[in-house]
Amino acid sequence: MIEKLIFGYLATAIIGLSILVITRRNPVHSVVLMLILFFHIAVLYLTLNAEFLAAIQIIIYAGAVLVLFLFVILLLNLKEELVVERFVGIWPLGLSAAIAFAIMMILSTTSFVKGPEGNIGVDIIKSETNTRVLGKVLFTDYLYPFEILSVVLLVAIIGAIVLTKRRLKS
Amino acid sequence: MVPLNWYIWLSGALFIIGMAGFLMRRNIIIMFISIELMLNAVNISLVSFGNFLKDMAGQVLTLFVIAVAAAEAAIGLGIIIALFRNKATVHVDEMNEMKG
Amino acid sequence: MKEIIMPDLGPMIPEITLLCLALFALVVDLLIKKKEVVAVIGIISAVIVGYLLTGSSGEVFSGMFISDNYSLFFKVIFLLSLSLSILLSIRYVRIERVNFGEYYSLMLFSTLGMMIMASAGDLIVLYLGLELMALSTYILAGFIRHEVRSNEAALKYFLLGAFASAFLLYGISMTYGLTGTTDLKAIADYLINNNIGVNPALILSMLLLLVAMSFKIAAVPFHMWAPDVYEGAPTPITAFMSVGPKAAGFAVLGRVFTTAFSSLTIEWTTVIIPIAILTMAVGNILAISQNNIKRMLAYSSIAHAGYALIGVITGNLDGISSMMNYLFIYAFMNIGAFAIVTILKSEGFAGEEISDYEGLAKTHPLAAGLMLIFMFSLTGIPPTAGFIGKFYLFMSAVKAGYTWLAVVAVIFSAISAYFYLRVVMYMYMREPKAEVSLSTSMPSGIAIAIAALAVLILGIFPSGIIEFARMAVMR
Amino acid sequence: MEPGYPVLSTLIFLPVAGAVLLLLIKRTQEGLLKWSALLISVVEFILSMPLFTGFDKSTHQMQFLERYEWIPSWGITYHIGLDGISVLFVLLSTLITILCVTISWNSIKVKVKEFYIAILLMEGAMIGVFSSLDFFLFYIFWEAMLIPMYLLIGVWGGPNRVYAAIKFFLYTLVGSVLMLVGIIVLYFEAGKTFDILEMMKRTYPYQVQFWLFWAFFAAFAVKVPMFPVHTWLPDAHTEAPTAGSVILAAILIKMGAYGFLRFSLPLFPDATKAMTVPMLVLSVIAIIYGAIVCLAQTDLKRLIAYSSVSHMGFVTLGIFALNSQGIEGGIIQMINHGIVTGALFLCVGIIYDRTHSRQIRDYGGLATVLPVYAAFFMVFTLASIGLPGLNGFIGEFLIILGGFKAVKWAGVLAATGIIIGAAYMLWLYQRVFFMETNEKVQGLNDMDLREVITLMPLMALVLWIGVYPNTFLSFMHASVENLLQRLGNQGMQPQNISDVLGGPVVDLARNVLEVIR
Amino acid sequence: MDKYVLIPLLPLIAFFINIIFGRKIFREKAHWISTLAVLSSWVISVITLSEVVNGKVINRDIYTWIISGNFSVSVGFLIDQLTAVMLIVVTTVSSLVHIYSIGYMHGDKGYYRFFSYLSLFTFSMLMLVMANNFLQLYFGWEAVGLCSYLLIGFWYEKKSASDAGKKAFIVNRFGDFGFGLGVILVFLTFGTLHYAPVFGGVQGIVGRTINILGYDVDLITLMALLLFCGAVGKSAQIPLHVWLPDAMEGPTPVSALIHAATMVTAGVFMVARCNPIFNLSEIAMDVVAITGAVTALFAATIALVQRDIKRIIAYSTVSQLGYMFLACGVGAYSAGIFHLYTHAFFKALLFLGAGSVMHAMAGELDIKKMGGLKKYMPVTYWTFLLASLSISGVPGLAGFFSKDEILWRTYSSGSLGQVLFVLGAITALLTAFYSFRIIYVAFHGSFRGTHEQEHHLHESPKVMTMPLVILAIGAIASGWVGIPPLLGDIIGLEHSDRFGEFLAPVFGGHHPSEGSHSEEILVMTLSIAAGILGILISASMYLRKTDLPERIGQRFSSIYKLLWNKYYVDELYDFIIVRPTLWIANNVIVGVTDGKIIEGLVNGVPAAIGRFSQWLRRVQTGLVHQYATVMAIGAFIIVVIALLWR
Repeated sequence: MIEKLIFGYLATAIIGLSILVITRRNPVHSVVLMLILFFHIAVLYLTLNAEFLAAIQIIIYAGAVLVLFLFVILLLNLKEELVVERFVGIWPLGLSAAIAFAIMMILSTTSFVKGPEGNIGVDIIKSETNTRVLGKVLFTDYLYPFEILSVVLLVAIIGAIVLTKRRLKS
Repeated sequence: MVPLNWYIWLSGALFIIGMAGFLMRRNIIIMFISIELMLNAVNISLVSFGNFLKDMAGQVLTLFVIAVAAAEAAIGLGIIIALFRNKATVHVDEMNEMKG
Repeated sequence: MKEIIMPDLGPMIPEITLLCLALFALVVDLLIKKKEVVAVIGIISAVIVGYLLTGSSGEVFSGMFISDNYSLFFKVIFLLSLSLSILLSIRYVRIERVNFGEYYSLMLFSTLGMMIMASAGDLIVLYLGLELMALSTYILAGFIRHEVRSNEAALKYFLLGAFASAFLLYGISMTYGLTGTTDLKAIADYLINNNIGVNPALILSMLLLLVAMSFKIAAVPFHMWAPDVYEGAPTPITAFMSVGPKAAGFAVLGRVFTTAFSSLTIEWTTVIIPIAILTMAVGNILAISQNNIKRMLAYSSIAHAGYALIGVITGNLDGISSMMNYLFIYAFMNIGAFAIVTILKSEGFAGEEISDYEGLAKTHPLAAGLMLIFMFSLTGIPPTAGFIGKFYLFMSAVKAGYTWLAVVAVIFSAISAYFYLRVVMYMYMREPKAEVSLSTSMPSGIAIAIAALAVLILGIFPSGIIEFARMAVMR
Repeated sequence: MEPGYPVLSTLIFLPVAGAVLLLLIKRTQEGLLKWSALLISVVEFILSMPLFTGFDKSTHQMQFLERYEWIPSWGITYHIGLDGISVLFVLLSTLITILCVTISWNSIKVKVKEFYIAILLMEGAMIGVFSSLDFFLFYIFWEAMLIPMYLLIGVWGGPNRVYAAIKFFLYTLVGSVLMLVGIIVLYFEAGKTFDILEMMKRTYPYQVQFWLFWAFFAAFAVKVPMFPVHTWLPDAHTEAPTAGSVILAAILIKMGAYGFLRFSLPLFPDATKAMTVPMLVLSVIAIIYGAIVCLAQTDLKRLIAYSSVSHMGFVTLGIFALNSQGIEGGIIQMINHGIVTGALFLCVGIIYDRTHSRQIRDYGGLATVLPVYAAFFMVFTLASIGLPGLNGFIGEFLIILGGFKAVKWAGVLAATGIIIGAAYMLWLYQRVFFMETNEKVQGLNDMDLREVITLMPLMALVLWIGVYPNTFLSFMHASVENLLQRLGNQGMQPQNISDVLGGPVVDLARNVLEVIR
Repeated sequence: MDKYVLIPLLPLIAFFINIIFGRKIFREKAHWISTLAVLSSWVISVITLSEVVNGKVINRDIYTWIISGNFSVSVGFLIDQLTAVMLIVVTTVSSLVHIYSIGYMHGDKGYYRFFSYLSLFTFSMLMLVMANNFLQLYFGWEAVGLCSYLLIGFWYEKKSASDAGKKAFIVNRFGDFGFGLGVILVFLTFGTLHYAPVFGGVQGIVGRTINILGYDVDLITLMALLLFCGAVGKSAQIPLHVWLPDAMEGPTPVSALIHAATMVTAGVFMVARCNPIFNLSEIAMDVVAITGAVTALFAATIALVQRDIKRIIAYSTVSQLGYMFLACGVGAYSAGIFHLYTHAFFKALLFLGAGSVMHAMAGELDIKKMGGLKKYMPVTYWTFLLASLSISGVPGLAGFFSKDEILWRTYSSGSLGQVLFVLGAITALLTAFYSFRIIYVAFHGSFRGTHEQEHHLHESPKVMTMPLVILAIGAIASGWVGIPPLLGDIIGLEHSDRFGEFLAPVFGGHHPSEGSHSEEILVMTLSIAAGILGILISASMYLRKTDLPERIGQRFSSIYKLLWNKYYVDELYDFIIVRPTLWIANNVIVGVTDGKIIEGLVNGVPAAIGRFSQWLRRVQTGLVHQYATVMAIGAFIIVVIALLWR
C-alpha cells in the first residue's frame, strides 16, 4: 500500500511538473522545474531497484544536460521570450494529435501482457547491488552496444566542436 | 506491489506530455526539453519493465538512452548556437526559409 | 566469477577497421593542413573496408552483431555512397569554405553507424547504430555553419530525428516489455511460440518502430523533413543522406519486420501498403511543382522509397531482394544526379534552380548528357539501371499477388517522367540564359563516371547484381 | 541461305556502335559527322539485304535466330529472330534511316552531333523492337526508343516542340507501363519465361487473357494510335523535325499494330476474338474521324498526321478482321503507310526548309514553281488516297475486303474513309500546288539532287508494291496463316446489326462482370 | 509477251518518257512520242479487231497481281468482241485527239505534261477495257479518274479548274465506293474476281440473299446495284452527274476524249460487261433503265438554257449517256454499246469543233458572244453541223441508227419501257433543239463579240481540222454497221445489224426485236419526227424570231432559273454534304471531341495533378511543428488502421 502511495505521489508530481515544464513562459523556469522532475524520476528508479540509474539520472541529466541547457538559455539572451506567444499557431492541432495518441496508447496498452521473466530478480540485485549487476551485464552481454555508445559520444564531442567552436577559414 | 500497468500509463502520460510540448511550443529550448521528457518516459517504462521482468536489459538500455540523450543534447545545442549566430531567434516557427 | 571469453571478432573486422580508420582520419586532420588527404583516407577506408567485407560472415556478441549476406549487401551500398559522396565533396567543401577534416571523419562515423544498423541483431544495437548515424548526419547537414539554410536543415533534421527516435525508443521499450528481450530472433521465437500476434500493445510497439524507420527512409507521412533538409544541407551530404541513411532504414526495416515480426506480416503489410502508395503519390506529385532541383530530387527520393517499399510489402524473400536491388541501383542514379547538381555549384553561384540548367546541353554537353542518363534512369526507362530496379520490384509484387499495386506504381512512375523530363527539357530544349561554369574536378569526374557507367552497365547486364541481391536474402 | 554472321545482332548494334563513334568525333566537324552517319546507315542497309534475299518464305518459323543467356535468374535471354510479319519492318527501318540522314543534311543546324546520334540510336532500338523474341528484350527496346525520340521532337522540333515532346513521352509511357505489368503477369502465367515462343505454346485462362489483352492494348493503342488515344500524334508529328516525323510515321507508330499482331493475337486468342467488335468499332471511328478532322486542318504536317490516324485505323481494322486478307492487308498497309506518309513528311520537310512555314495558306501554285517537287508530291498523295496501281490501294483493298468478310458494316464504313481521304488530300494538294502562285513561294528552287535521291527509293517502292505486291505479300503468307491457325479459326462469322450496335458495350460489360466475379 | 500487251503498254511507256524527260528535253516535241505510241496502239487494235472478227477471243493472265490467303487476282487481258469495239473507239478517238492537240495545245507551257497525261489516260482506258477481272477493271476505272482529274485541272492556276478536277475525283469516289464494295461482294460470293468464272457461276446464286442491317436482300440485285453505283459516278448519271459539266474547265481535247468519247462511257461498258449479273436482277435492270431515261431528259432540259458552249455539249453528253443506260437497262446492251460507239464520233466531233471555235475566239465560251462564225471557219462549221445532225437523229447519219435502236428496244421491252420511251422521245426532241441552238446562235447571224475577237477569228490549222474531218466521216458512216433489219430489208442488205450480231456472243445471243414491224415503223417515225421538230423549233426561235427565247425565258422565269441553275443540285450537295462535313470537322471534332473532350482530358489530368501539386506544396509549410504533428497524426492513423483492420 505504501508503495502505491509513494508511486501515487511520484506519478502526480511527475505529471504535474512535466505539464508545468512545457507550459512555462520562461525557459529558465522550465529548466528548473525539469530539474525537480528529474529528481522525482530518480526516486521512482529507486523504487524500481535501479539505484545506479537513479544516480546517473541526477548526475547526467541534472548535472550535465540541464546545466548545458541553462548555459545555452543564458547565452541566447531570452528576454523577448517573456512577451511573445508561447505556442505555435497550430498548437490546437498538435494538442489534438497528442490527445488522440494518448487515447490510442491507453486503449492499446490495456491489453499489455508481460513478457517472460528473466533470472536477475530483486534478490540478486539486492545481494550483489544494482551497480555490480548492471556493470556485469553491461560489460559482458552488452559490451558491443557499450562500445558503440563510446563512438556516439565521440561523435557528439566532434559535433559540438565543429558546430560551435572553430572559426571560419578566411 | 504497484501494478506494471500503472508504470506504463505513467510513462505513457509523460510521453504524451512531452509530445504535446514538442508539438506546441515555439521555443526551441522547450521543444528540446520536451524531447527529454519523452525519453524519460521511455526510461521509466524501461526500468519498470526490467524490474518486472527480472532482467537487466531494461536498465542497460536506460543507461544507453541517457547517454545518447546527453550526446543529442550536446549536438542539438551546438546546432542551436550555430543557428543563433546567423539568425537571432529561438522560435522554430520562424525558421521556414525552406518550404513547399 | 564467470570466466569472460573474448568473443571472436572476425566478422566485425570491417566495422572495427572502419572505426580505426575514422579515428586515424581524425588524428591526421589535426596534423595535416591539406584536408584532401583526409578525403583520400576516407576513400581508402571505404575501399579497404569493402575488401574486408568479403571474408566476414558470422555472428558476434550472441547475435547482436550479424554479418550475413543481407548486411553485406547493404554495407556495399553504404560504402559506395560514402566513397562517391567523398569524391563529390572534395571540391565542394572548398567552394563552401568548410574544408575541415572532421567532415570526412563524420561521414565515416555515419557510415559506421549504418553498418552497425545493417548488422544489428538486437534492438539496442539498432538504436545505437541509428543514433550514431543520425548524429553524424545532423552535424553534416549543418556543416556549413555560416549558411542559415544549412543551419535550418540541421535543426529541422535534428528536432524531427530526435522526435522520431523517441518513438523508436518507446516502441523498443514496449517490445521489450512484451517479449522480455531485445534480440530480434528471440522476439520472433517468443511471438511465434506464445502466439500473441493480435495483442494491440504489440502492434502499437511494432508500428512505433515502423514510424521511426519510415522517418529514416522518408516515407509519407514521416517524410516532411526530407525536402527541407535535402535542400539546406551541403549537396554531397544530401547525396549521401538520400542514399545511406535511407538504405540503412530499409536494411533495418527488412530485418526487423521479416525476422522479429514475421508472425505479424499481415498486420504490417496492411499498414505499409497505404504508406507505400502515399509515399509514391506525394513524392511524385510534389516533385512536379518544384523549382529547386535539390528539393525536386528530395521528393523524387521520397517517391523512390515508396517504390522500394513495394518490395517490403510482398513480405517474401524475393520482395526483399528486389528492394535491395532497387536501393543498390538507386544509389548510383541518385548520387549521379546529385553529382551533377554538385558540380554546377561554383563560387557565388548556387546552381540549384532547375532554371539554372537551361541550355546546359549547349554549354556543357557532356554534363547534360550524363544528367540525361540519370534522369531517365530515375524515371525507369530502359536501358538504364532504374528500369531493372523497378522491373524487379514489380515482378516480385506481381508474384506475391499485388498486381494492382504494381499498376499503381507504374502509373506513378509514369507521372514521375514529367518532372525528370523537365530537367532534360531545360537542358536540351532551352537556350542558355547565362554562362554557367562547372566546378569540375577529377574526383567528382570519377564519381560521375562511376555512377553513369554503373547505371548503364547495370541496366544492360543486370544479371550480376540480381544474383547478388538474391543471394543476399538466402538464409 | 542465312548469312554467316549474326545478321540481326549486327543490325541492332551497328547503329549503336556508330552512335558511339559519332560521340568521339569533334562537334565542330559537322561534315565528317554527317558523312559518317550516312555511311553507317548505308552500310546498315546493305547489311540488312540478306534478310530480303535469304528469307525462307515457306515457313512460319522464326529465322535468323540468335539466342544467348542474359539474365538467367529471370529466365531472360537475348533471343532475336524474324518471321514473315516482322522482316519487312526491319528492312523498312534500315531504309528510312538513310533517308532521315539525307533529308536532315542541311536542315539540322544545331546540335548536329546529338541529332545523328539520336537517329542512329533510334534505328538500333527500332530494329530491336521488331526482332525481339524475348518480352523483356522487347520492352527494353520499346521504351529505349522513347529517349531519342523525345529528344528529336523536343530539341530539333518546331515552336511548340516542348509540349509535343512531353505529351508524346507521357502518353506512350502511360500506355507502356501498363503493358509492363501485363508482361510480368504473363511471365508468371507462362511459367516464368519471357520467351515469346515459349509463351505462345501455352493457352491462358480467359480472365487472364482478358485483362492482359487490355493491358497490352493500352500500350499498343497509344502507339498506333487508335481513337481515342490519338491526340499525341498530331502534336508530335507537327512539331518534330522532318526526320523525326518520318521515323514516327514510318516506323514508330507501326510498332503498336505490330504489337497487336505479334503479341495480342497469338497470346490471347480468345480475348481477341471476344474483343473484335469493340476493336473494329474503334478502328472504324479512327478511319472516319481521322479523315474528317483532316478537313479542318490548316497546317500541312498536322493534316498528314491526322491522316495517319485514319490510315492506321485501316491497319487495325485489318488486323482485327482476323482473316488472312485483313491481316496481310494490315501488314502491307503498315509498310505502305510507312512509305507514303514517310515520303509526305519528307516532302513537307523539303518545302519547309525553303519557306519555314507549315501553314497551308502560305502556299499555292507550287506546281508552277517546283514542278518536280509537285510531281513527287502528287504520286505520294495518290498513293495515300489508295489509287490502284500504287501501293496504298493494295493495303486498303485487302483490308476492306477482309473487314467486309469479317463484319460487313466495318468494311462498308471503312470504305467511306476512302472518299473523305480523297477529299482532304486533293484539297490539300489543290491549296498547296494549284491555283495562283502565292508570293511567299515565288522564286523558290526546285528539289536538288540530294532531295530527289532521298525520295526516289520511296517512289520506287510505291510503284513496286502497287504493281507487284506479291514480292512483299509473299513474305507474310506462311506466318499469317500460322497466326490464324493459332487464333483457331479462319476469322469471324458475319454478324448482324444487333450485335453491332449493342454488341461492344454488352460484351465489354459482360466480360468485366465475369472477370470481377 | 504478245502484241496485245503492247496496246496499253506503248502509251504507258510514252507517259513515262514524257513525264520524265518532257520538261527538259522534248519540250515542244513532246507530242511525237505520245502520238506515235497511240497510233501504234491503234494499228495493233485494228489488227486485233480483225482477229476477233474472225472469231478469236483472247483471255490471258499476264501475272498474278495480288495473292492473299484465298484471294488471288491477276493482271490479264480479255479481248472479246466488246473489248475489240472499245479498243477501236478508244484508240481512234485518242489518236485523233492527240493529233488535234498538237495544234490546239501549241505553245502551252504544260505541253509535255498534257501529252504525257493523254498517254497515261490512253493506257488506263485500255487497261480498263481489256481487263479480264474486276480488280483490273477497278484499276483502270480509278486510273482514268486520275487522268481526268489531272487533265481537268490542267490549267491548275485557275481556281475553277483545280476545283473542277477535285470535284470530279471526289464525286467519282462516291460511285467507286459502291463499285469497290460490289467488287468485294463479287469476290466473297464467287471466290474469284475473274470474269469468266463469275459470269459462269452467276446462275448458281440466283435467289441467294444477304443480310444487310437486318434485312434480307437479294444477293445479285445488291451486287448489280453496287456495281452500278460505280457506273453512275463515272458516267455522270443522276445523282452523281454534277462533276461532268464542271469538267469542261479542262482543255477541250480532253473534254472530247475523256468526257465525251471514252472515259464517261466506261460505266456503260461496265454494265454491258457485267450483263450476266444484271440480267438476273429485274430490279437492277429497272433501276438502270430508269436512271438512264431520267438522266437523259433531265440533262437535256438543263442544256436548253445554258450559254456556255462546252457546258451545253457536256449536258448533252450526260443526256446521251442516259440513253446508253436506258438501252442497257432494257437489256439492249448491244444497242447501248452501239450508241456508245457512234456517240464517240459525233460527240468528240462536237467537242473538237467547240475547241476549234474557242481556239478562234481566244477561249470565249459564251455562245451569245459568238455568231456568224460560219463564214470565218467553214470546216468547223460544216463538221459541227454534221455532228449536230447526227446527234439529232437525222436519218442516215450515225446517231439515227443507234438512237433509233435504243428507242425501239425500249418501247418494245414492256410497259415500263413504253413510259421510258416517251421520256426518250422527248429527250430526242430536246437534243435536236439545243444542238441546233448552238449552230444557229454561234455560227449563224452576225458576230456579237468584241472587235478584237472578230479581228482574231480564223479557221484552225490543218492539224486540227483534219481530225474534225475524219470524225465527221465517222459521224456519218459509223452507224452503217448497225442498220436495223427493218431498214436493211428495205435497202436490201443481207446482214443489216452487223454490230449487234458481232457483239452477240458477249451479250448471250442476239435477240432480234420483238414486236411488230408496224410498231417499229411508228417508233422510227416518231424519233425522226422528234429530231426534225427540234431542229425546226430551234430554227424558228433562233433564226427567225430571235426575241422569242428571251420572252419565253421571262414568261417562265422560275423554270428558266431552275434550269439555268441546273436544278440547284450543286447547291443541294453543298448544303447537305459539304457544309455539314466541314462543320463537323471544324466545330465538332476539332472544337469539341478532340479539342475539348480528349485533349481536355489529356491536358486536364496533368494540369489537375499540377494544381494538386501546387496545393499540396502549401502543406509543406517549412514549420517543424507541423511536420511533427503530421508525423504524430500519421503514427496515430497507421496504428488505428492496423488495429481496426482485423
